[in-house]
Amino acid sequence: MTLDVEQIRKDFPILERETRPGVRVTYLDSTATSQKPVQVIEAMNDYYRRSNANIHRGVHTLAEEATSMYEGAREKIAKFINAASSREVIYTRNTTESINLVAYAWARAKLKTGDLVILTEMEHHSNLVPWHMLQMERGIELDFIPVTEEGLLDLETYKSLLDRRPKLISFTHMSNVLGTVNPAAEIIRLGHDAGAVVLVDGAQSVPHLKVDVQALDADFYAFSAHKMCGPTGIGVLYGKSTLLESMPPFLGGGDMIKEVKLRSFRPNTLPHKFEAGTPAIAEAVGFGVAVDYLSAVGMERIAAHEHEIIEYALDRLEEIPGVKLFGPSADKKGGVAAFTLEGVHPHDVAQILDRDGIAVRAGHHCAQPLHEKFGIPATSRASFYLYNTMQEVDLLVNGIYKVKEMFG
Amino acid sequence: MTLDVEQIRKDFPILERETRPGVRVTYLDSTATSQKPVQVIEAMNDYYRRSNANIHRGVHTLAEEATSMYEGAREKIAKFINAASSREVIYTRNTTESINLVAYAWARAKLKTGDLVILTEMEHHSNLVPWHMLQMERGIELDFIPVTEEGLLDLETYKSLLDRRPKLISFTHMSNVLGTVNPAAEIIRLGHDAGAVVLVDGAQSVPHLKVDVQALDADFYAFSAHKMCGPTGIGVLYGKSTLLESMPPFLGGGDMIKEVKLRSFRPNTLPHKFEAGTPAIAEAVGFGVAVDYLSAVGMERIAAHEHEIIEYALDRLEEIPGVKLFGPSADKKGGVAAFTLEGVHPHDVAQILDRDGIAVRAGHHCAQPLHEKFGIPATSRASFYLYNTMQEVDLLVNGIYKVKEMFG
Amino acid sequence: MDDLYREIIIEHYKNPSHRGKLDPHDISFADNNPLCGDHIQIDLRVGTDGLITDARFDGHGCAISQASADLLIESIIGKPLEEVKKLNKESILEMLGIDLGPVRLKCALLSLKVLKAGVYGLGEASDDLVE
Amino acid sequence: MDDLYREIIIEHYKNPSHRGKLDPHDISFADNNPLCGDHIQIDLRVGTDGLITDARFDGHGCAISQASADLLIESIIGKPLEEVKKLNKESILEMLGIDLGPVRLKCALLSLKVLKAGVYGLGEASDDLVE
Ligand SMILES: Cc1ncc(COP(=O)(O)O)c(C=O)c1O
Ligand SMILES: Cc1ncc(COP(=O)(O)O)c(C=O)c1O
Repeated sequence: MTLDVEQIRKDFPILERETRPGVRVTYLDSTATSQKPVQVIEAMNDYYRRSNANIHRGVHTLAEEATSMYEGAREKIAKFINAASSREVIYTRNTTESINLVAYAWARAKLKTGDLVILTEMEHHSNLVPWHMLQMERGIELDFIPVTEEGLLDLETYKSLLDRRPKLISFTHMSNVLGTVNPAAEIIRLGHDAGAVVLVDGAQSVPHLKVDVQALDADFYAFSAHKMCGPTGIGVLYGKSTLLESMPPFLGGGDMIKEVKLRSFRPNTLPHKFEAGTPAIAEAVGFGVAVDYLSAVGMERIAAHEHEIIEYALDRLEEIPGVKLFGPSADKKGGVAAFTLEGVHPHDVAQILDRDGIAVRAGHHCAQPLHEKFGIPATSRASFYLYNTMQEVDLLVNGIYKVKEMFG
Repeated sequence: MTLDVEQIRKDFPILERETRPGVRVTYLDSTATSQKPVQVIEAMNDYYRRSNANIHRGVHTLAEEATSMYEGAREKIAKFINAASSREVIYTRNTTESINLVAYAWARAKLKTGDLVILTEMEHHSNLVPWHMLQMERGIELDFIPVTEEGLLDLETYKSLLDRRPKLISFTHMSNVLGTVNPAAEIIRLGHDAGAVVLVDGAQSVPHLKVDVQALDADFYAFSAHKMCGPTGIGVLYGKSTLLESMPPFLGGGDMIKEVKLRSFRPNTLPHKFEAGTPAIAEAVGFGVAVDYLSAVGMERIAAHEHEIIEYALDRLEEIPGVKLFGPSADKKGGVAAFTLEGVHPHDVAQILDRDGIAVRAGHHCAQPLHEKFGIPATSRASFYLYNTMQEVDLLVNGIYKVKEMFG
Repeated sequence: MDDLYREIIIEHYKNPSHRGKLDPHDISFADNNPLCGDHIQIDLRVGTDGLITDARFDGHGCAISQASADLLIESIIGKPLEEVKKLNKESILEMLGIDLGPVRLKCALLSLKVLKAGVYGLGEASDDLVE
Repeated sequence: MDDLYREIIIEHYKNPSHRGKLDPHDISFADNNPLCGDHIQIDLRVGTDGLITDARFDGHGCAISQASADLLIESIIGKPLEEVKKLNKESILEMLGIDLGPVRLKCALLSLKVLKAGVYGLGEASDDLVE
């Protein structure tokens, strides 16, 4: 059964927004951040109106309610990605902090000068800069799985890089520019065979695909709520409990401790060991409801819907003279279409589309090295989610024709 | 003019909450986290329903709106604490992360083995554990300004500690247990005279007092939105721009960069250099409105109101046989009353009060060393904010008499 | 469930029937809950047939931790040591006859944790023992 | 304000009147906006009386960055060098006749930033120049 998109759209109040009088928004920027269903918005609203309190150490009713809502959300998220236990789900601010947590608490404890970390050429800055920083500080080595012209990872080169016994492989499950869905299970298996720990940047995959961290056998898996119908301000680092237990804490403070003396402390057990200070409580509550929402719609159905749209979008965009698309064909990617239009800068494309309410992103999308690889400073990017329609693809295509006309 | 508390209470929907049928909540736990006025709740609700988008790199209308709301809130917060520029206001998750940011990005870059950091015996775990971690990692030395029986900092000992040329002084502006308001300006001046950098934990002061970071001459100042009518998931590190500019970045990723190559990056300018990844956007919007709200009521009036309440509360509590109060007299402290009741554990006190809807906290309040100093494992703590009334103090006192009766 | 401080709790807190130490004993274990300072020590005597012949608890803390220790000790005297291993969260909540939030649950389960760590001969008491 | 891409911008983008280089020149400076890859170089000739006798810009990027460079150059030829120092954000927005969000503002101000860094003889162009 396919998605009832019209029904779903009713859950997203912002889709009725007019960005100028009479012009309703056509939101094609879900890869940057998704919109939120009213269920998620109302859950947080309700939390603040009925249950708000600080968690964990409170005995009173509100504190107990808040604690069980906060921890209940963690259980839901653990189930959503099929973690073995909710102890393996660490709340962070976003994917970026999740990756930095691994860079600070795992890598700084385990990696020495000369140790090799393998990344890919299609990484988001969030999976590059933490490793640049560690390279400067610690003298680790970095190498990269190349991206082919088609926009796929070159697995043959990966295999030869593995001969150098890397300590860590860190790669994105799905590219936020090319849309490429990488063969995560295979990359992880090969990495493990070579004795490496594997971190997956799941910022784009968890929102759009059914992800099973145990089936993938990922050691660490990072994602953000705001890209998957949840609020800003909260993300997750999933980690295998054996790994998380072997790590020193990251941030120090309230809640991450079992006991504090004037001159020493004992860290708390998982997952609290990595959550210092008052966490994003309302946001966790909203995140839990986002996961409920996505589960109720069904991740397979969402993926299938996006597949239909991207297939249509690539077909239609390809027809436009001067449009150049980046990334593989629809069968190998998620709902992301990055393109250039000959003679018009992506910023101008985006801004002119915006006059018709069409929201696409323009720039390097936090993947400058990938753009450099393709010899361009920027692209325009339209991205699709469960609430997008075929008609919105048509609006985009018409909009691009208008741009061409203006600059013609 | 005094506060119109009944009017203010109408802004806080949760105060109508019944924790059991017919029992309305008496919320005396604002030191843990404050309640939120409807203005703040609605601002975030509205943000998600009308303007939600990712910030900074977006050209479309929603992205521009979201960016200017996010940055507009920063301006408001900068004004609220009288920062010289909004570039000095770094968004973090909470006070805890703010302090850790200084410990990671400033202290790890500047402190060597044997360097002295001065804390106090009344610190929250968030201002202890980050330094414990640095001590283990780097071999810095820690020493502590003692707390007197009365609950004040012993400034004579502080002065003699300064002879040892500390590199950093880090102390709480207001104790979350004793309520003590420390003489921050003097502590900072003396610290500067000795050549130290000074970090102030403002988690309890910014919500309750008028704070002027320039008048105080603080180098770093940390606080959390959730304790000052704002949402969870966002806090601030204020830092003097010269200091912030001299520091390496903390977390690496999107937004904190100017340019990224495959193997290197250039950090962004302030404040973005310290904000990696998609930030807590809706939360910043809510934080800005919280600051508007507090400013409209007036921080001086809030402080005066709390002073009146704590004076009355201490008087009434003192009368109860078996109650022992901790901390100085009302003129030297904010609206926090920590106490023990002879023969009854604080957890039992809190739980029995909760049956009448009275929410107080029981435990060590993340200040275990301070409790150890006073020879007790835990206290019960009632704390007051702008929405609390004298009648609520009476409810508390009656509740404590009930507890005594049960255990009598 | 409403009357969280059922008389039974206050009663066992104020007038425990099994408070004290056993000397000599076959098993002894102690632990505390750093969050609230509750402390419990439990001493056991075990017969050659594996039955618990006598037991005492000592310590200090909130009414719930102390009352549940007293109730727990009362319930195991005369029972086979092996049966102790089967006790869990529900056993304790049943004895107390109340529902507890996560924070107070820790108080209620401290004595069981101590008891099981002693019976299993562990070096440290872990929360997993009382899940 | 509604018509963000006023004809003037598209016109100056497609048919710039001052694109090119000056050789020799008295002042030359170049910078780019790494976010979008816009690049601008500006060459100036300055008379002994301090007047700008000729000016050109070169580079590539979006319509706003290129059009505003062309408009800027047009506006300064024949003016005293000192007057360039007084130009700011508002001057550029006035020339363009449109309102811009924060991202596009960077595009619009790139040429002024380059010009001022050149005139002040700075090593690096900073955003403070165009506040
Ligand atoms: C004095 C003090 N410092 C630090 C903190 C930590 O604040 P947060 O949990 O928001 O990081 C608190 C809050 O409990 C506090 O009262
Ligand atoms: C592939 C990928 N990784 C990481 C991130 C960073 O996510 P966040 O900004 O939520 O930390 C993003 C989001 O832009 C992304 O698309």
